[in-house]
Amino acid sequence: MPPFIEKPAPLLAVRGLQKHFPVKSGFGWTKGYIRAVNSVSFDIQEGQTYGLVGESGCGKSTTGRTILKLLEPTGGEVLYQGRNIFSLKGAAMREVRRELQMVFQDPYSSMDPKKRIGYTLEEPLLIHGQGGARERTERALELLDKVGFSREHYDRFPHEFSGGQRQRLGLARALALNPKLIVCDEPVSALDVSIQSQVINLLQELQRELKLSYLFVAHDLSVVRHISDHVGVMYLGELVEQAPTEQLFSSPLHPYTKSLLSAVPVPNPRVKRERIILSGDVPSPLHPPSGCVFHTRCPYVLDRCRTERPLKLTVATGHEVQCHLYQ
Amino acid sequence: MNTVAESALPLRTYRQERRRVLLRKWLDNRLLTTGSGIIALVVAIAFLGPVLVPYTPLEMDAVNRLTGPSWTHLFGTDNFGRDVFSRVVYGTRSSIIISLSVTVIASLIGMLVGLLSAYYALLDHILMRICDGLFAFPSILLAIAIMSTLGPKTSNVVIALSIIFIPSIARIIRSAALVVREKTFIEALHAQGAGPWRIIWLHIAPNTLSPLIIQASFVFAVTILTEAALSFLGAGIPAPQPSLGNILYDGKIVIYSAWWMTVFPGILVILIVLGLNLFGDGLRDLLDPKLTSGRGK
Amino acid sequence: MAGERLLEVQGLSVSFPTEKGMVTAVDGVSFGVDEGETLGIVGESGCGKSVTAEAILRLFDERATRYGGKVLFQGKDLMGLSTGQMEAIRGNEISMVFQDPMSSLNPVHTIGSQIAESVRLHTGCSRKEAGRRAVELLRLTGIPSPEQRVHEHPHELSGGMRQRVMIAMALACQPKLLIADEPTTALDVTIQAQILDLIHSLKSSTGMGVVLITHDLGVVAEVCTRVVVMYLGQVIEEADVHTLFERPLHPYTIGLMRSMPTIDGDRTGKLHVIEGTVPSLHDIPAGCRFAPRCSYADERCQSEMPELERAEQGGHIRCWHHEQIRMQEGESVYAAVH
Amino acid sequence: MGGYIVRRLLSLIPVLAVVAIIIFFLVHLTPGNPAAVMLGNEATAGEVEELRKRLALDRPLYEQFGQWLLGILSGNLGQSYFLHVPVSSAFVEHLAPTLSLALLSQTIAIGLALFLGIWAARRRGTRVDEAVMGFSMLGISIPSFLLGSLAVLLFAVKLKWLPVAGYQPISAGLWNHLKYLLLPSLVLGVIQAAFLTRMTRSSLLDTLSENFIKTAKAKGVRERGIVYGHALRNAFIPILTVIGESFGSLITGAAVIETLFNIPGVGQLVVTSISRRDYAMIQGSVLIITLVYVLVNLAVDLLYGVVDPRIRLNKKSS
Amino acid sequence: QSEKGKGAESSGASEAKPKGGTLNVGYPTQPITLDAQTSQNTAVKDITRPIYEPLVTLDKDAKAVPLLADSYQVSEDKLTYSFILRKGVKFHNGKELKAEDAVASLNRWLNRANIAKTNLGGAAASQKDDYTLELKLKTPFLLTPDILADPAQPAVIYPKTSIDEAGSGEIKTFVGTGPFELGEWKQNQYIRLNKFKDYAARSEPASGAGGKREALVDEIYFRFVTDESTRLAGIASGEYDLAFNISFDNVAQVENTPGIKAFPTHGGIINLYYNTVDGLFKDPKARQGLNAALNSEEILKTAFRDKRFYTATSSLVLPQHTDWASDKGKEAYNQNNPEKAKQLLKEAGYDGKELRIFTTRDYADQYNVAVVVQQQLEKIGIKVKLEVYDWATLQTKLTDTKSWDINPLNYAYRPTFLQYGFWGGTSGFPRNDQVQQLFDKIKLASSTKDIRAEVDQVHEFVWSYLPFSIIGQTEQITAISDKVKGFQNVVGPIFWNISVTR
Ligand SMILES: Nc1ncnc2c1ncn2[C@@H]1O[C@H](COP(=O)(O)OP(=O)(O)OP(=O)(O)O)[C@@H](O)[C@H]1O
Ligand SMILES: Nc1ncnc2c1ncn2[C@@H]1O[C@H](COP(=O)(O)OP(=O)(O)OP(=O)(O)O)[C@@H](O)[C@H]1O
Ligand SMILES: [Mg+2]
Ligand SMILES: [Mg+2]
Repeated sequence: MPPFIEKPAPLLAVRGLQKHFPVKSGFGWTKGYIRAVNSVSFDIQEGQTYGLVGESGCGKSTTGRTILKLLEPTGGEVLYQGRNIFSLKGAAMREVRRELQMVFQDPYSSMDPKKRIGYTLEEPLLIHGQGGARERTERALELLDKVGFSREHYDRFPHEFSGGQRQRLGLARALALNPKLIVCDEPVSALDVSIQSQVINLLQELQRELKLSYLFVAHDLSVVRHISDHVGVMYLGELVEQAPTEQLFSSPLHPYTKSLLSAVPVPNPRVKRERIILSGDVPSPLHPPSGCVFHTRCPYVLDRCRTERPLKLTVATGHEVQCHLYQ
Repeated sequence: MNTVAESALPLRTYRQERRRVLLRKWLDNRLLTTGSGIIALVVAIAFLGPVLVPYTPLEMDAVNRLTGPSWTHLFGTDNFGRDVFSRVVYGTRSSIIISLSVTVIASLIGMLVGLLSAYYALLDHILMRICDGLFAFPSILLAIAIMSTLGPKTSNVVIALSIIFIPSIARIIRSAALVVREKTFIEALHAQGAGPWRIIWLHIAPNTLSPLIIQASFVFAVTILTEAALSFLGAGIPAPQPSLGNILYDGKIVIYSAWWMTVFPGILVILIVLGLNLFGDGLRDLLDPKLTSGRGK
Repeated sequence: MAGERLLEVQGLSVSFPTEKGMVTAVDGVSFGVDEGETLGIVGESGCGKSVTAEAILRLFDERATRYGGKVLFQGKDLMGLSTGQMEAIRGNEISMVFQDPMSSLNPVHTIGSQIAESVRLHTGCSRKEAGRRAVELLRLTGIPSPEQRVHEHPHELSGGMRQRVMIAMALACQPKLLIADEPTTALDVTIQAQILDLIHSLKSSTGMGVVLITHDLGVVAEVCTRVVVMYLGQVIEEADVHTLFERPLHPYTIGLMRSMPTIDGDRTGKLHVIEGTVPSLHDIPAGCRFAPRCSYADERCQSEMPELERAEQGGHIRCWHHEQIRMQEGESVYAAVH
Repeated sequence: MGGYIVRRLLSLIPVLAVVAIIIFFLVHLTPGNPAAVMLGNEATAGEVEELRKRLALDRPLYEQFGQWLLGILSGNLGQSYFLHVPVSSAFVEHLAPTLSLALLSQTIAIGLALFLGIWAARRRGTRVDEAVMGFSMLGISIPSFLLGSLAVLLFAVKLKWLPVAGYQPISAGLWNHLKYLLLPSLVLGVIQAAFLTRMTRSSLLDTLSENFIKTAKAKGVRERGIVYGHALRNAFIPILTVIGESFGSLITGAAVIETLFNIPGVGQLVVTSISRRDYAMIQGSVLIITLVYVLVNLAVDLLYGVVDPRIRLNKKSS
Repeated sequence: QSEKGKGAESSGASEAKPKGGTLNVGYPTQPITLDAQTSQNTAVKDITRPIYEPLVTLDKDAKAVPLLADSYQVSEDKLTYSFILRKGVKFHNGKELKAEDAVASLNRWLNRANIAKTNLGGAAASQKDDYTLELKLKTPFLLTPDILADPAQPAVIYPKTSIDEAGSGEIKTFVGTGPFELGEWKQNQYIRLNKFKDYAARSEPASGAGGKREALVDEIYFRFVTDESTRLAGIASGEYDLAFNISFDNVAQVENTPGIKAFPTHGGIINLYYNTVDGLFKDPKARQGLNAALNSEEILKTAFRDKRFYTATSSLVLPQHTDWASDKGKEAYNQNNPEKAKQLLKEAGYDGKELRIFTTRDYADQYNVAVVVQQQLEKIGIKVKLEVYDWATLQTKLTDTKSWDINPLNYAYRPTFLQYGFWGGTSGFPRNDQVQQLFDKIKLASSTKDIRAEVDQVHEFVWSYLPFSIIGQTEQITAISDKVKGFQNVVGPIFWNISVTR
């Protein structure tokens, strides 16, 4: 455990989280495990946003889903306000569920296709027995309005919406209960920039007003940078670097973080940036490389990287990196 | 952005408007309206029967046994010289009552069993094995046993028949529910803290509705005939009260000579099943949001 | 590089039946794509980009949906083709990447067989060969250990992987036209760059035309040659990429530019937003569709709909006030953006 | 998965045990006894009692049950009072015609239903659809004996193409075998098909509106390919269930048709055994049939996973 | 009407008959056993009849005549019957019939058959020499030969070996001396009988079941066809030559089909039994009341359709069996007098409670009668509930005398009423001393001429005590193809001397 924690106890503490998916052969026997999440630890403070970025398929969604116990965890623990979520059951778990909400990466399939949007938005309130019928309706309309819809949309079905609209609906649903923490799995990826700014402003406003916390998974680094207080970078199921936002963006340490930042496209057709192109074999989570998971593609690879797993190194307050270069 | 206060006032008119839209949607559904029309007609025949028919269904006429349709006996007479028309009218009533109760009970319980076993792996093992066992029990034996322990009463007929049909409904619901269970929106519901009851009944169940509707209308049709088979063992509607099924079965022996004893009740069965199926299809269409709009298909 | 006109969309409109009557999601959209060109389509969420894209391939249920206008592909009007002819074009000459990769993949088939099917459909090669191609295509899109992944089912993949499967499927037959509906939203920037490079190299080697629907103006700036901006079912501005970024004319486009968060800008303040919400398709404004949210709007804008007309700097624009905007605002917008 | 199969097979033990207990007491506690039936309607009470004694039916129930259970555990299902052969061999003998009938009619039903159901789904709302649905409605509501009688009247009595009723084993030649089974299978097949057609159509319609169908369309897959290659498999779970179910029920439920066509199958065997109170025969048959069901349903459940990889039956409940 | 009560024969008894071929019989049920001695079941009786033979049998007038016995004599005291067997009679297993076989068979029968026990209780057979045996009775019995000739649970002769092998169970090797031997029994499908080549026939001309027996066809298939419409379809299509148990309602259909005929043979007596043990009908007045209400003519007509198919008579046997028939008590029959009925019932304390008729659909005639009776009673304001059970359940249910009031039953026809099984006691009508005393007198009589008074008294007893109301005598219909010649029925069908043309 990092020694520098003198800050107030985190709202959510993830400790050594692991999630392995069994891989089945044709006959249904398990022939191996995909190590989607491998020993990931981080903290989210109340009223703050933790941005999670990383290569596609590195386990960000799985992290989010496992934290909320939507997937059976393989190992580790998640402490919410000091209580281990994984050991909660029944009413206690439901209570926690009210405070932890999720925006799914795949908005369309996360909504019951047979239910009208109005109902879908009211459902969280129904589940937790909040408000009368009229108040719920009003709350739903208010939420619709917040994410840029009119009352007209209340009676529509999910398939009648566009991709970006569905994404906003997913967010509205997560907001319905005024939760304490929302796991946002790419909540704005399908939004055009103007709506995206509206949504981000909304998220920030809520954060300020209600001390909301977010686990914010996104690929758009400018968005992540804008909204996050802390950013973690994942690679192949491991959290390879985490730091306060400014620090990460101004002085990235891990070679993967560096290449990631260099690849951000610039909205100016005349500017062409120099990208760090990663070469080498893209490893599979089924057979993660020995040693440092990144060594197959690392431009600065050392010999020990191939055999030795780098330890977590704290280079500055809150800035941790897993890389032999800094050992 | 609009504020909520602004939009609160016309909420009621908006709701009215919405109700109108929904009503129109129901009325515009040709399947649904035709189906309910047919059902209404049959139900009317059945329940206004006593006013309609010229004879009682039990009145015998030794001289005019097994006569074909004529003006005095619209649907002919049966092997006791009873008026088939009157019997069919009365029989329709009892058949509808029994089949409907059985369908409703079996569907509800079957659905409960199917959904629970799709949702809880442990219950799955238990409930489905019970269903297997139940399914393997010969229905005749079950009926004889129930009838001889509980007594020959219509309500017991309903119980016996319901038990017979629960396993098949349960299995079909379970199979559909197994697919739905794995969808992301169920995970989303878990994330919101939805309890199993809500997930099962409000989300999985509606998504298994179309196989249920089909299975239920099938059960309805089959019940009519099974009831008749059971009435041979005294486990049906107490003889000599008519039901569509036992009129058909009475006609079975003389099927080659007295066609009217099978054809007329047969037509009624077909009519009821037709009405029910149209209604069911209409309902299914109504509940399928994708049918009204273009993203469907 | 740009060659013949590949696709010409003229006055395309699409209407869906809903419980409350027909809604017109796309209303008279026109644009064109040349060989080897990348046309970007941007616009407000829900403005009809995906519908336009799917309508080009006539993917909506023909019995319920109403189409209008023409879609000329290499001179042939796709709207007039028979189902059989359409099938021969889909996936082969024009292919498409869908926005929603999860529900767009068949859950019961392995991703390998889904890609291989695309290959086999139009090339008629053997099953084995197609399987090999599938692995190859997956590798091209940067999926690790594709030999194993081909045997997996969509639900076992991450969002980004599914999206790459969609892309692999679309590229399987080396189409003449690729319609990509937000193909990289679920991808991290390195892979996004890899995919965009892949598309680019295909484009230059085979002369493939691309319609790229995206929200990422960075991507637009990097790969598109021309851009169409849509709002509420209509094209409101069309220009080549440089002009658009330097001198956007439509107030909405300007708003877009301003709303962008940047990787190196100030991150403390609020992001700029365009005030108001997009009206629902059931009550479309009578005049200019953007008027209710536009700071330039006057009487005329409220009642009269502007036509899409040629702009002086090239391209097209649908605004009563574009002259004025060009004179007054151009510079400041550009300054604000960069 | 392997564990799952083992667990399912193990679950056979309690299932069979419970079924054995229930069936035994159900059978013995329902009124009627084999002795009275054997002696005919003119026998006196004394005679009946005597025969009961001879058949050891006068022993206390638990004793009879124990006896029977011991027999089962040593692989002996008992002896039929009426058929004078061991229950197991009687069952096996009656299973052959039933299996032939089930296979044949199931083939007809599946072939017909998939064809019609798919056709109707593809032509939703057209005449074709209406005709197919009309057929299926008729098939569902027509009593099997009526259809059977009509078929007999036409094909056997009038045209004399096929025999009225009866059964010949395969050993009597394939054609001889089929000749007798053709009509009953057709009748059963058509009736099964009616129901399955509806299920197929509706299930297909449900999947045809899914998003991935659009993807297939965009790939240029032909309409046929979409239906067969993409939609059908997704729609197959309920269809598979119905097939498994009807196959199971054909093994016991074809009594009406077996009787009408005089086929010495399991359905008839069970029904006549019940009417005669042939205790051992009923009990044995029910046990074997339970076993068959459990296995058929296990097969169906395993096929679920093959058809749709998302379905995991051995998943812990969430 | 002329043929009733005698051996009825289909056309062409005297024509030259073709030989060979197969006779296909559509028969409704499979026999539960082929051990003829142990069951009164009709199927057992009909199907074993060509296989096994008794010492004496019934001729066309239903008189007992010798069959396996060459002749028999009765001692003076009427207690000893000595039978001399025919020589050279072979069992199907090739062994010759000897007295030891007959003795073993008779003794087994005496111990097991109901009719033997009730009528010949205490009798025993013993061997005199290889071909002679004696039957010793405890008390004289007028009807001894008739009982020995009765085809139901018949006193047929098995080889001794079969009996030894059976022990206390049923016989397992089905070997007899009849014109047909068992070929194959395919469970629930068919029984095939083959012509027995070494059959030793009598030399007298055939008469009923007596006289010369000859297997004219090579094999007989009894095909078990439960479904009546299938039997009908089968005979219509020519697959069956005979179809048994055709319901009266299908007679018209049969008669309208070219090439087949309906062939009525006597079926049985149908009685409406009262529960004299418990409930309302314990009181004879109540029984009389209900009896007064019955319109038996109408019941018969509604249930059996046509005069050809029933005989409305108050007698226990058909009127043409003059020795045993009687019209005593006929005033009480077919009264159709609701007023009297109500009056009597009221006197018996009937309070309008629902009466319970128990019946089964397994026997259509009983069911039909029950339905009509119910309807008749309802018409005059008596509430009646019909409870229908399957046969096996009904059998048990009837033993609970608390649960039922009335129950129609059909007993297979016997030319002498003594042979009816119901005198031995049923659950609603226990063995009655008054009747038994009359029977004892009859048994002791030396000739049927001497029993007139007792016969009348039995009828008087029936109609005054009313353990049951006789509804009438009914027929049974067999559909028979024109190709079949020489089919006859003597207390059941006879399958020898019958030929088929192809
Ligand atoms: N089946 C339908 N029925 C009714 N309206 C529909 C239907 N499909 C789409 N729409 C509407 O059409 C409009 C355009 O949708 P489209 O999917 O093209 O938007 P988009 O531009 O792709 O947006 P996004 O960027 O959010 O994906 C939306 O307002 C949507 O609500
Ligand atoms: N249900 C599952 N079964 C098996 N493997 C799975 C399953 N879900 C995810 N995986 C695997 O786990 C790994 C991590 O997936 P995850 O969805 O967490 O990635 P991600 O970081 O969210 O990626 P993206 O940015 O593309 O969404 C991937 O290799 C994926 O194939
Ligand atoms: Mg993800
Ligand atoms: Mg879109």
